[in-house]
Amino acid sequence: MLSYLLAILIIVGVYTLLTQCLNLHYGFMGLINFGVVGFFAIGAYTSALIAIAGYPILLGVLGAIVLASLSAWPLGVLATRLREDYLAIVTLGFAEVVRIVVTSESWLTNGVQGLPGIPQPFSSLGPNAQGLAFLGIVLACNLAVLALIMRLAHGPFGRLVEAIRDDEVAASALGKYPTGPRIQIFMIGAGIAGLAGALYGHYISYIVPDQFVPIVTFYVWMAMIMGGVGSLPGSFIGAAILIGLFEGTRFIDDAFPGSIGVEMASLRLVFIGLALVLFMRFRPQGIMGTRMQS
Amino acid sequence: MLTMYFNLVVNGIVLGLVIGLAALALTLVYAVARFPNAATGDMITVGAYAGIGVQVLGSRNTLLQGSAAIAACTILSMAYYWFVFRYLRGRGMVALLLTSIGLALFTRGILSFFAGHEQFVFQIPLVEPYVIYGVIIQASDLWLAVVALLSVVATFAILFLTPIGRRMRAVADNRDLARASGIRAESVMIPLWGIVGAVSAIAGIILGIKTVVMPETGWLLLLPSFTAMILGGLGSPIGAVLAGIALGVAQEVASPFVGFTYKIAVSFLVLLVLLIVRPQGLFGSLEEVR
Amino acid sequence: MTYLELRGVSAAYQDVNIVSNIDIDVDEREIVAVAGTNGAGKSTIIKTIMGLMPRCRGTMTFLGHNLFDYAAEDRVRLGISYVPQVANVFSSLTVLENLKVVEGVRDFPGRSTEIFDLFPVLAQRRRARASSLSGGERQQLALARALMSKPSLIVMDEPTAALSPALATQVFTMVRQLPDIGVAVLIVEQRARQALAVSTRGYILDSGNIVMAGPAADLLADTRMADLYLGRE
Amino acid sequence: MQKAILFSAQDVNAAGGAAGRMFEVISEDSETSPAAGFLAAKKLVEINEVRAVLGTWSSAVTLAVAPMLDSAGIIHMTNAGTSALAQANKAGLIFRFSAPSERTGVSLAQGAIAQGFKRIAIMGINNASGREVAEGARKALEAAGVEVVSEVIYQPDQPSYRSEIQQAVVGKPEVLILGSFLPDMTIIVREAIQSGANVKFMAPAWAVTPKLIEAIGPGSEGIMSADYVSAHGTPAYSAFAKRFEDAVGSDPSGNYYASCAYDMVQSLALAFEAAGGSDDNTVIANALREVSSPPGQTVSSFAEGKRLLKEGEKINYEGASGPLDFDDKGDVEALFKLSVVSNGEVQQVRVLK
Repeated sequence: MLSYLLAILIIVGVYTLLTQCLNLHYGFMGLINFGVVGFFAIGAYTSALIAIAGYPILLGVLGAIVLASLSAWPLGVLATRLREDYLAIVTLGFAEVVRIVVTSESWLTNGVQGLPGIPQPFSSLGPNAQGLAFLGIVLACNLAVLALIMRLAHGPFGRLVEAIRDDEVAASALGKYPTGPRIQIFMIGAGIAGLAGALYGHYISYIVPDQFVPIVTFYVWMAMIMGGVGSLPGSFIGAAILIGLFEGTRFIDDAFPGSIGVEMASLRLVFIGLALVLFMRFRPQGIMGTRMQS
Repeated sequence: MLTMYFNLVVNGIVLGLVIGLAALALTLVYAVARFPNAATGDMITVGAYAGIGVQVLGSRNTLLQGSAAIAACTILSMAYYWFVFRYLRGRGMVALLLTSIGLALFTRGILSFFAGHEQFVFQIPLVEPYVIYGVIIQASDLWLAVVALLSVVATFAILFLTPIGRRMRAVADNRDLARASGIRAESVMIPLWGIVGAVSAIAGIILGIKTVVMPETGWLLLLPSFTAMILGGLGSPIGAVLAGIALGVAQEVASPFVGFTYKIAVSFLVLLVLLIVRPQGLFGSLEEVR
Repeated sequence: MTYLELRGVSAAYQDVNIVSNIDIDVDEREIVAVAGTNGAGKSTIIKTIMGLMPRCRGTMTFLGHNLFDYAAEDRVRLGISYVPQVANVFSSLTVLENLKVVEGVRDFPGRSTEIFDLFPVLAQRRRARASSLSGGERQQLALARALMSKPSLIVMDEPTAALSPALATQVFTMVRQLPDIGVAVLIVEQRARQALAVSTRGYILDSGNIVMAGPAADLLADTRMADLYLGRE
Repeated sequence: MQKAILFSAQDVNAAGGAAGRMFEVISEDSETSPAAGFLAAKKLVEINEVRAVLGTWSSAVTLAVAPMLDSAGIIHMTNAGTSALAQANKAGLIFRFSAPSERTGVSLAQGAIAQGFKRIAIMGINNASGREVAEGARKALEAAGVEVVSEVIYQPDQPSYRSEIQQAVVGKPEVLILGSFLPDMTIIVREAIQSGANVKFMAPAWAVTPKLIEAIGPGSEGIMSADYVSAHGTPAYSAFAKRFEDAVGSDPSGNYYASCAYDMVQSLALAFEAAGGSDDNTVIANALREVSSPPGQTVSSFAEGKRLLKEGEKINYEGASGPLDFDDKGDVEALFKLSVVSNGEVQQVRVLK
């Protein structure tokens, strides 16, 4: 029981990180990133490969953050020049290319077979203690990211963004946000997603390209919308509701045994789709948010 | 050797026509509502399943199947607009896009709940191809090309030769001016979404006949169609179709050089280069002239 | 007889009032000018009348109808036509299509032929895309489209904004003729002096408020006004 | 598959349960997604406190849940074909009820050679199973000194495979070995026929099903398939098939995994019975090896085996899906048969050695 709860909380934590990444990109900067899962994949693979090669897990995690950030650089440059909806599709395509690369370059990534046996931290502790320790790490990462975003938001650049957002005249006069910091923010966000990927890989201990399909990105968007765009506590609440929806539907079947079975997957899709539509229609600001940027 | 490339070009055109039809449906919505409608893919799937439904009921008449698909998708598409998108006008691109993703998942969930995850196949006779100087042309692909062309022509006829089409283009061009000129946007939007549904239905039937019908059928077509839409210039119907074909050909002709797993990435690469070099798309667009 | 009557009208973007407490009248076959500098709120008044502003208050009647009861697309049917400042034509449509597209609005089939008689330049270019027209031609086309529905009132948003002085004079000549065919005009203009010269009455707008109103000739003669708002010749 | 498991469990319970205990089946959906599968299995283990997890078939899902089940000491019965499974089987609790994909590829190659084909091309879908089938076939052909005319790995979910087919048949092969699943195989065979490719097709049995034959029509005549010798035609299978059809309402031959799923529950129940209802899963696993392998009297249902066990006999379970003699790695000894589609039905031609 405990171990299952821990597993859910850890996955929620990973999704919270992803949602924070998106909140930084979209909620804070208005960058439409539809390639969250690409950075997630880069992080997961980088860290896993470094750790499997025998280096410390910590080094892998650092590598994941760095590589995910670096991979975001060209996209960040592009983002400063492209219309918002173009960026959406470019990032979507980027994530697909990442998936195709990890699928194809099997000398490095073991391709479609996936990477089994990714080292797990605290594996000597036994399932419950290990889960607890891992949850602690995930929590710490989330808090660190939270602190980082708060600092960015209240730093000089954050005030600039805030000022521009509130002043239409200034916005039209300046045209867009300054380029340099915009690219930096994009890279920092990508690093956060990379971190999430690393944690995810080390927890599940097996990664395969199938885990990094575009729908994951949309789930993260859903979590952000439900939690509230631009709201940091919302990131957690959104992720929790999302995973709650996934996992909660498992128990429907227990309550009415044999009634739905495999059709549950279809129903889950219906629930999620409906939730997204209803949120957008009736509560676009999410549960925690106060405003919706358009 | 040259024959091989000619064959690849033919393959690319066939593939591109399917992508182009989906891109046409996408771009029509984009022209008037200014967002990429992610529900298009699953609308295409609905079309395919509607055709299968007719087959299950006992008719193998493709015309009948197609009519059922068009009827189903037209109604569904208009319902999407009436019950959902109508209320979201002016909310911005992201809100509309996410809503359309929600509708896409919802539609697919409903479909797979009732039809299951197993494949369905249109029962059509398999016939030998025409071979012209080594270039292989399948009879079914000729039909596909004719139907695709007809639907494009029909769409154009509606847009350019009828009063309602004129009003649609006027609303797409400048919604405020259209309203202030007395054009009721609503009376334009509903038929437009109907047309979008019909085009999706035709794409669905064609895709279904060419491949197998499964709940994910249309969704998987979405990314290349998005690319084609941008490539063709957002909101440009002719551009979308031509860009679809261009993408298909580029992808297939590139495959001997990059391999079959990377060929999908080719369309993304084309897109990237184009966006940097020519952000208004290959064929210009409404954006350009506004 | 009063065609258009605005009483205490305010309009806002989000929570910021752009114009407040405006009174404006336009009578039958009258040309009324609203003059003011950039950002005074001129276009906002026009958009409010046409139903394109999301938030407005006050009372606004046209031929006795409360305009707030009518959606933007229905105000045309009451007999108001609109000539916007920029994006005043459907640029991806041809000249002919620009006219035909509004043919069904008040149902005057064949009206485009009459219009082409009034605008020979457009008749020559009827198959051309509107985007290929010059600024002056576009302005003509916009006016032509506005006349398609045989309106009683045309509201014009800075029709000469992007035009050379010579073309501007041409436009004002056209405007001056409109009352002769039974159309009243409400025109907002930065070229206040020229606009007032063709008008019967005028309003001076500053920072969203009407600061002066009266017969056009009086406003033109008022030297204080001339210094502050009309610019020196 | 789920239906077959439920059906099988009803059988066990109707026979009075195993070692006096009834089987309860709780199903979870892996969505064939590794992450979802992981959480689903975790929930089964932690919340429902199951003793065994049955019926994973996607390689990705199986590999994602295997380490977790392994460390929790849960018996894991699967149909996944991936070769990486052997590494994950540390505690000897994993049992694979079908052959590894690579072995399927080998047998396809053997079948092609046995049928006298000289020019052979290979196509495989770019996923774990497809690649392993293709690889197995290529290795076997090379070992036998037969030239592989061309080998194409293709992406899943494409609307058309014309260029891929074109590439595969460019060297005029007589037969095309397809490491495919049903949907892509359907598209490929249809497109190949329609583009006039004069070639025969050969694929794993999981892709050559009545659905495929229905989809291709008369053109499906002569398509060959290879798979693990199931007990097709044996009394064990016929009895199962008839009862399954009566109870569930569909013919199990359409679903390759139905008979495997049935056997999973039956053999597990026998092991449970033989181990006297032990609470130790390692004991059960060892018992499972014992009751499913010779020596012993051959049985093909739990009820039959239970009676013999009560009498103190040794038994050897031969199920509806095959003889099921597990080795140390949890794999069954691979014995393959070649079948061919004729008169719209898949018919066995020969057993491959």
